[in-house]
Amino acid sequence: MVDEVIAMLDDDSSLNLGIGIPTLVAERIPSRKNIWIHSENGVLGVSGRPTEESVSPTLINAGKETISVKPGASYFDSSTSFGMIRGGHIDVCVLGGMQVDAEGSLANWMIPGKKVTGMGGAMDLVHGAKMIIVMLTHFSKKGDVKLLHRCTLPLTGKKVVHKIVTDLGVFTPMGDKFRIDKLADGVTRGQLGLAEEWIL
Amino acid sequence: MVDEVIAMLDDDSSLNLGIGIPTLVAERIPSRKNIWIHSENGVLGVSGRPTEESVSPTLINAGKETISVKPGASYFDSSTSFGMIRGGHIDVCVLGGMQVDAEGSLANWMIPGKKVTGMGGAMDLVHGAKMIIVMLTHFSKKGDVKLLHRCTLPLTGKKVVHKIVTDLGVFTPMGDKFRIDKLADGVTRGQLGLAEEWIL
Amino acid sequence: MKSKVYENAAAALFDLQDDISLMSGGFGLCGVPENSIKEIRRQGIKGIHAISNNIGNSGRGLAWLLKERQISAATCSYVGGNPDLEEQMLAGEIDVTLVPQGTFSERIRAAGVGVRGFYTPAGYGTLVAEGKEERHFDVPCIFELPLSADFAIIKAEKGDSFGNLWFKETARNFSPLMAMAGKVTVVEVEELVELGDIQPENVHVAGVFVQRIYQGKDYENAIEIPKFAEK
Amino acid sequence: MKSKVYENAAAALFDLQDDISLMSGGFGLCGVPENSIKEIRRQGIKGIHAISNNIGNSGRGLAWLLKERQISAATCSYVGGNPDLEEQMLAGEIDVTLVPQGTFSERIRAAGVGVRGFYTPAGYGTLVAEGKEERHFDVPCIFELPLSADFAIIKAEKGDSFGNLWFKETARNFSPLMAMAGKVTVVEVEELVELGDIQPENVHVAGVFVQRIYQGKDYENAIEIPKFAEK
Repeated sequence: MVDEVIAMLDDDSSLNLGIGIPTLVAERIPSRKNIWIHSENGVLGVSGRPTEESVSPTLINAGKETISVKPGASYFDSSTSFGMIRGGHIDVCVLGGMQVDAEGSLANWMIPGKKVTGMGGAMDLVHGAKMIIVMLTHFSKKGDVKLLHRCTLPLTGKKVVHKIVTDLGVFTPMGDKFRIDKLADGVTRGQLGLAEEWIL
Repeated sequence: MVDEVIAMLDDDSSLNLGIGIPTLVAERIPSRKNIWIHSENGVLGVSGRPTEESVSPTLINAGKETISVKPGASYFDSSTSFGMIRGGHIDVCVLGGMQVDAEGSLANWMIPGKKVTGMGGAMDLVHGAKMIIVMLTHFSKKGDVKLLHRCTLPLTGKKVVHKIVTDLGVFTPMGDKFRIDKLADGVTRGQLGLAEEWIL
Repeated sequence: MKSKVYENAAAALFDLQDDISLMSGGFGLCGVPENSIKEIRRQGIKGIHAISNNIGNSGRGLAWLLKERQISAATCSYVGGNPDLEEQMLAGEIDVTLVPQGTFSERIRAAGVGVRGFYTPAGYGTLVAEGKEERHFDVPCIFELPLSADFAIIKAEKGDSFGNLWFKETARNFSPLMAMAGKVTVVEVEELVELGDIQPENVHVAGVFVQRIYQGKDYENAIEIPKFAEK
Repeated sequence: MKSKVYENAAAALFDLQDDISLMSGGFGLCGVPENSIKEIRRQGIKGIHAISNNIGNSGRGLAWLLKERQISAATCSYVGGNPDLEEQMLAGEIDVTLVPQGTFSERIRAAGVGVRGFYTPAGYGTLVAEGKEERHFDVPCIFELPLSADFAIIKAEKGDSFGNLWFKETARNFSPLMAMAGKVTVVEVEELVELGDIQPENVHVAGVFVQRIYQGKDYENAIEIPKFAEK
């Protein structure tokens, strides 16, 4: 999954990574790609982890984890930070998901009746970036497929997703159906848990 | 006129001065009052004029004149600068005027048929400051009184003015009439060019 | 000459009352006004409407007030990692309004700069859009109103006697916006500096937005999730 | 690795065309992108919709393009001190839209941060409100839309290879907003510095808003109205 996402990133591009699975991407991006990682709490130029010596309580990412930055990094307030997103200045945004559908709608913030955590920045992050990638396991722990014709959970954004990357492949939501861009090695259509009528 | 305006300023308050007559105020404010002068092109803490040695082409006021600043000054972009005004963070704003009326409306940017200069920041400056003072000569060069029941020139702002300072006195627009707060030495009501029915 | 500089948190927060709205800066525990929050705990005022991204985390920050049942309403974007809030939310003791974080920051800025409302795509087609005016521009949007507060408490790295502020690293977050949106903004600083010590071009918050300032002390500056480079 | 750094104005402005919209930073002659404007004069492109507070002043800045009849429309707040513009305006050769300066800056910011429109009191009850939606909040307001441009040309004091910028004194004005609102933002700097030379907290414009940058030269930095302290 991580390699598939990294392959979608142009050199020198800017990237916002949601909390959870997408943070794995940060740890594997080769530095020669010169990606500028944005974290919506107000930093551009995130670069790996600090040492015990360099760690700073005032330098964290949106997941509240300690980080370090590279030369050329900048800090700004939250309205400017979300302005980068909403204004279309960030190239790619990678979010985790609980459900994603053929229309490109995403649900990743709330399960009715379960503990509420809040949407944080997710509802803003799905609008504006030139490419919105949802990165998620294809099936839930209970075995339910997370790619649906229409999401059943409360939405984070409606018709916003451009690409879906799961452990089984890469998909594009086309409106009424999913297009299969790529299947992981050894995976067949039949294993996707998707009715044939939802596949282009 | 200048002294009347200065008398209205509390110590330590913030002040925006329009171009033209109001700039005279800056030159006469005693430094012990510790007034923070704002200029809408993006500076707070204006303090007099530079010397031939200290002058800088990048340090000007909204009238495009060279200035200097005092310790504690700050620079910011135009949206933050007008945010200070519109958001109500500047205590007093002093503007020049061509006409002002009993309703508190101001006309100071355009004479139909004459050369257009543009409103600049005036239409923004009349909204937000805790006190809007209009400072103008009581009569035009042609002898027309500038205090009217209702302005006849295109407005800069409608019902926005709190105090009017002229060479003949200090006035408050009350809606249908002007209240005379003070007359200059030796000036009588009859000299104001205002019909009795417009004076409270 | 009236000074904005106060001796400490107790002196600067002399006029708080029950039922105020209170903005508090910080993201998680980063950039939190610890001294002001602890002083509010000491005063024991009740019925606070807290406006803050997280309303505390890991038992710290505004969670100090949650534990004492001083907060009756909260406007925030994320409550994860804050069991005190979750518990009182589920028990119906606290009225929580969740706002998307970008909308949250933009609404606070709008209040600060006197913009009376704006349209944003964030939240369109979701529960957040319920009851809100919708309008189609290049994309469908919803209408959002400014968000202000009676008091804003924030923390800065450096500040001077006029209230000019400078923030370190990602401790800036919502604080400059809240400084503008608070009717009374009370700032605590790691270091109180002389007028002019912050270079005029590098001032993050101009002093005109700040009403009171004091030197903070005994900062915990807790790290919520320490992560380190592999050796 | 693709560089944002260009050799000079000609290299950075390789793809301009007739009839573009063009934002240009500066207040009067303070902070004006002189090299880019002169390069546009050299290229001779026509039909420009210029978006700039003053559209030049005292025969300099964008007035260099006015003289060559390269500008066919202008959006600005103040045209005083610019006889070239006045003359062409009166002759009906140029279509001028006057916008209150605070609304002008906020509309440019809105375009930059993806806000699709906002309400402001400025201009209510005046000619500016004609044809615009009005709505009453605590005060009556009018509705304003974002203002963007195909290209933005700005000047900064310092900039690095990623496009991080820092401005001196009041030369900042509209430039950071235009950097966000230009589809392609081209920056010229007094000094091209190394990545990291601008302290991360003191970056005025983050590089992500900038597409191209070059070292400017031969700056006039004219003073429009010199005033000096009495000796």
